[in-house]
Amino acid sequence: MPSTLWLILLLPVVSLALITLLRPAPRWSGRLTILAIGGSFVFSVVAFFEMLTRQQAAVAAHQEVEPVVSMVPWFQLGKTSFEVGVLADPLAAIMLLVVTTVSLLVQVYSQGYMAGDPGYRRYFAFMSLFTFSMLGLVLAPNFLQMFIFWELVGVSSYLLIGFWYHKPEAAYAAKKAFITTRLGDLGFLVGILMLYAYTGTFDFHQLQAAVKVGALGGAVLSTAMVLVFMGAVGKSAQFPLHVWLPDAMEGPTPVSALIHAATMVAAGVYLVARAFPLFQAAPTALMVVAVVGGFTAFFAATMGLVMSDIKRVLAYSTVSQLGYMMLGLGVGALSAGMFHLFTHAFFKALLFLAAGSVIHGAMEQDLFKLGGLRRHMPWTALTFAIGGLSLAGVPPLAGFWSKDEVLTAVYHSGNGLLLALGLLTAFMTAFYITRAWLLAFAGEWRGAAAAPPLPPGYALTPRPSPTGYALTPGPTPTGRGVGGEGVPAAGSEAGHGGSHGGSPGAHAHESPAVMVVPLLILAVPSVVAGFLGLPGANWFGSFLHGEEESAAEGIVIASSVVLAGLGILLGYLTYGARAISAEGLTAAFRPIHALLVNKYGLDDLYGWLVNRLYVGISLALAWFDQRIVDGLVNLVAWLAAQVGRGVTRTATGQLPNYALAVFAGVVVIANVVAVVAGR
Amino acid sequence: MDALNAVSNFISNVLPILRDLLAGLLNNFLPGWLTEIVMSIVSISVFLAFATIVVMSLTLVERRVIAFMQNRLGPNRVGPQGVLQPVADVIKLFAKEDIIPANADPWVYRLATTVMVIPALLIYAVIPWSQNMVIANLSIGILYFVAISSVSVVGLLMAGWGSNNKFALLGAMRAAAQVISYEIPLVFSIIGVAMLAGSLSTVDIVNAQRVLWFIVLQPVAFFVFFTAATAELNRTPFDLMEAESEIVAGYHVEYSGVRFALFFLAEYLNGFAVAALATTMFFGGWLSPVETIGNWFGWNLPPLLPPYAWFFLKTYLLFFILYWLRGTLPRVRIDQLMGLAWKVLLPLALANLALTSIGLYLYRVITT
Amino acid sequence: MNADSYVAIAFWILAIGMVLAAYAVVALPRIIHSALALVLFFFQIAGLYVLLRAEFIAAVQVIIYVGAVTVLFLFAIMLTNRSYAPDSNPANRQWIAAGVVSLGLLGTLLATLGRQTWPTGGQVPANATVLLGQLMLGPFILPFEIAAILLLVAMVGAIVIARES
Amino acid sequence: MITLQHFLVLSAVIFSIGLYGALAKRNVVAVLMCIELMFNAVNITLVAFARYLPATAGNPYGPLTGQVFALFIIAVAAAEAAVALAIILAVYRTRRSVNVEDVNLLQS
Repeated sequence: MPSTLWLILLLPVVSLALITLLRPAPRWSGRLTILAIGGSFVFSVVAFFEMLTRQQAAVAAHQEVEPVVSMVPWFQLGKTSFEVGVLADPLAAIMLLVVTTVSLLVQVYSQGYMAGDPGYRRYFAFMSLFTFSMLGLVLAPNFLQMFIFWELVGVSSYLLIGFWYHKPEAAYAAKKAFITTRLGDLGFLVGILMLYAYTGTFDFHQLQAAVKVGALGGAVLSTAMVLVFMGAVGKSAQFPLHVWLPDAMEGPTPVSALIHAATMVAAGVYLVARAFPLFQAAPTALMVVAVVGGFTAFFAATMGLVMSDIKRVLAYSTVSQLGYMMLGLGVGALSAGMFHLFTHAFFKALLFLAAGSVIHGAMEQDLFKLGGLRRHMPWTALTFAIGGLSLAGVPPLAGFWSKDEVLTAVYHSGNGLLLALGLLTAFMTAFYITRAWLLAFAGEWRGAAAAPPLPPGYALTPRPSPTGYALTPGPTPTGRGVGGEGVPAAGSEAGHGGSHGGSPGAHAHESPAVMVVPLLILAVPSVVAGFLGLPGANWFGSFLHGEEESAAEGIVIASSVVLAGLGILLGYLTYGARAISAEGLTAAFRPIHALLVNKYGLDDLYGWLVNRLYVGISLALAWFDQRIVDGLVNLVAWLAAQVGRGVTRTATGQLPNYALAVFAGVVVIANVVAVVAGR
Repeated sequence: MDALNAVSNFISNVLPILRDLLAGLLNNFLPGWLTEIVMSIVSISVFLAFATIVVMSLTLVERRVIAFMQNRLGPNRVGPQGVLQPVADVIKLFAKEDIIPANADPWVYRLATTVMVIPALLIYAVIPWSQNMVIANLSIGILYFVAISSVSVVGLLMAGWGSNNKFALLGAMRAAAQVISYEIPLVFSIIGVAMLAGSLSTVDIVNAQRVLWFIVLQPVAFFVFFTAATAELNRTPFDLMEAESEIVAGYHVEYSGVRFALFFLAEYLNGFAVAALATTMFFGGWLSPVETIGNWFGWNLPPLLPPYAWFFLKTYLLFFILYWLRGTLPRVRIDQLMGLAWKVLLPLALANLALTSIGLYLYRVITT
Repeated sequence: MNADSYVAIAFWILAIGMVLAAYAVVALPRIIHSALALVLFFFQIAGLYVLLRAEFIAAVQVIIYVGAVTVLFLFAIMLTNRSYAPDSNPANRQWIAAGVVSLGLLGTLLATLGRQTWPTGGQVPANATVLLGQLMLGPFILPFEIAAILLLVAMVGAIVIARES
Repeated sequence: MITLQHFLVLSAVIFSIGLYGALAKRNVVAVLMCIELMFNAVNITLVAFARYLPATAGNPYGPLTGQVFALFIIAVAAAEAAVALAIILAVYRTRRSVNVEDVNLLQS
């Protein structure tokens, strides 16, 4: 088992090293990455089943399942030795499965999506790095190692968001993501250092033991855990540090699917789950988690209602769903939160990949310019629909069961406000995802006209130069006319191009198999994964906990289903049947709409904080530093220079003078020593 | 038979026996320390007289031999066959005026001769005329020779500088450079012999040759030693720092009279000492070749001559080689001179040293 | 008159001669005279080594110091100086201070020596030269080799520095 | 009876004379010669120790260690003299002087 874990962790490093050092042909770098991650996936499955066996044995013996640990000494500091290693328990096993599955599928998908990109090799190197970091995070046995991989994940995210670094938006988005998450990481670091200061260990199990015996607790633990949760807030894009995630959509879409939907952003949730025993001992911190999660779920969903960019809708949806997970964890339902993470990873990755397929095929990501794509890209439309329904919580799809479990847990916690927020969110979720689907796939093409026909040989190339242009986000002015400009792969692709020739948007086409197949594969768990956590027969919960969770509550299920249905209905009426005028709605709620489109002005607020307040304070400090601090330093330097100038006179450059001084010193010292020693 | 042995013993050790006799005589009426002083004075006087006679004979023989080689007669008027010629020369030199140049540094000028002569005499302390006829059997014998002979460089420089004469100074510096350069291969060639003998003592070295002379084992060392020694002695063909045609007469251009005679004395003493050391190190010293060769075949042959006689014979023969060289070879150029020392003799000596070490090691491995 | 008295006589002669020679090195106004006094000093120190039963060191002392180092000094003097000038070896301005420091050092050394007692009974082995060789090529082989390298480096360095480029 | 002390005192005297010369002489060659005096003073003590001190348990190399040290000092002193005189010649070529006080590049 430990060797399996090490292999899972190290295979992506091998591919990273091979790609960086050997610089193979681009397609081989892709295959190498897929091979390595495929290996990780296989071993993850192996590890999962081994864990399952252990779990069953433990249940049979009425014991806690023993985690698998393998440690290597890292370095010695004083008497404390620090270790690195791998740790696997059911939590980690599930997370491994999620990470490697999604990762593998996204890599396969990327082969199609990134085809022809000049940075193809770099892309896969970064992907390997990310996968390694994420797996290291999942397998970390202590806070220190987790923090290291936490930062590595951040770096990979930075690199991948800014993958098209020649685009200023991408570069800014990368910086924004990195700096914003750093803010949370600071809290995280302080938190774990605080834990270390009070217990002398970073190890999860030793910390748990410390909590159990009461060596750690009270205000100290609460403070520390809130600080640790700050890391999760940053990484999982919770309010108020959520602002980076929508902007992170500047990266390639597979990156968004893997990192910013399925895995990395879930790291915050995983962190809370990993440290859950500690959180349980600190009710205040747990309360903070719940409130932040609930509020974020609602808050992000509201913004998702009005976004015009397909990826941003999904981004806010992700923030919102992450809020759900946090909410679930915050009300003390570990398995509910983790289960939602589990299902969400699949259907949100599916949604993102489908969106990527749309962007790839239509060269457009503004919802108001898309339209009618279901005819051109049926598979994409179908899978997007499956993902959307799952997200909306339509039974019996995966999202329904997991969301329901979270809501049930909230209901059991007895906090009405949080429950209300959750239900409202469910309604809004259904609405905006319906809106997105209808705008993109139903109706008629609203974008720019098709490009003039191209020479046949050129036209057959699926996607010669996709970088930059094609992915310029819709809302930006530069995006206009892109549909006409960046369409070398004009719609004359053999299958459907001819049949729809002449109609607007005819250049849109279904994506190649290498992209569609992962969509289909992901669609399967998006539909069925929920059955792992049926109320009353909650296999997932028992695997995590070794015991049954609480039963379902009919009223909660009913209300959530009804609300989801209402949301879908409203969406259909507005954007599908056009029974309700979208413009009318906008006009009716103009102030609110403006607020939402401006993302509550949070970006401006942060901008003001940074540009005015922070810069002002910095200027004041700079004055203090330059005048007072530097003045003191300069004074000392001036004094030293003056003294030096005086002493210079003794530096005659005459060797005999120096030698004389040396020997005079010898005589004096010898006599002083003789006198002092009394000899 | 006893009488014959006694006579033979007396002849072989004539000088030690006479010395002991005299010391015993003096001890009868003088205190011990005074006896020692008197004995020292007597020994030194005897030695000085002997040295003078040797040098006088060498000059005469040289002139006659060179003359013979050059198809002339040489000095043959003073005494029978000119044997008294050196005496006449000495008288002439002693009668001349001792001139000290006006701008010379008088002390350095005067001391230079002393510094030249005294080391030349001191070298003889370690020369083993026979088993018992050695003034001081030092454990560092040949090293002592090297050390003392290197002092003469200082004398050269003193003479050259003290004369306050460009030619003298230039000649002195050339001579010093030459002597120092040739000292290195000289010492290296000696090391080979010392390794074979396992000792630096001259007596031990001779005794180590009872079976085989080292000339057989160390021909290269002998070649290097003799060449380097010739150069150190500033003799033809390496005499370009005191050659009349080159640089007037080198460092002793300003010297005249008795001081010039002393330089002359020092040179010939050094030359004879080198020949004597070559004899010691390579030709079996006082050992009789007749006895040695007889021993190879197990015959017990008589030595024929007393040990010191053998020694003198060999030394004179070696000195004859110096005459021979002078009569045969042309003078080398300064670059050839330095090139020979550094590019030929030194590598040769080093190679010889390496070979000797390996051979010695193999010999020990085989015999033990 | 036993061996000790001879040693004593020789010691005192050499000691006085050495101090005088050393003083002459420092005090003589002509640099060449100083150098020649140095030769005398080196020769006497070799005699002192003989007294100390270190014949090998004595021989090395004469070979290296008298035969090589002094010759180097004489060469340097003759190549550089107005060596015939009567004041070619002047004292500098700090000679009084230098004298004070030197006397202070001497006083300190003598005071220290006066308080110190040494164990006695040392013997120099009869085959000292052989033992010395074995020591040099045995336990002290490393410093020996380093000294060889040092000499080589010094030789090359001296040639490079002194050569007229 | 000559003891170790005699040699040490002699060495101290010579060392002090050499020190005085090294400090008070203007001619570089003279300074070097005085440094050689100091070297030799040290050598006297080493050889004297080798002669008079009994072999002790602390010294595994026998009574000749002092002589070995003296040999090394002689070797180092020879190297030093060679290099120093080469430097003197080089300096003389550029500055036409062997006066210590004329070599003052260290002056600030």
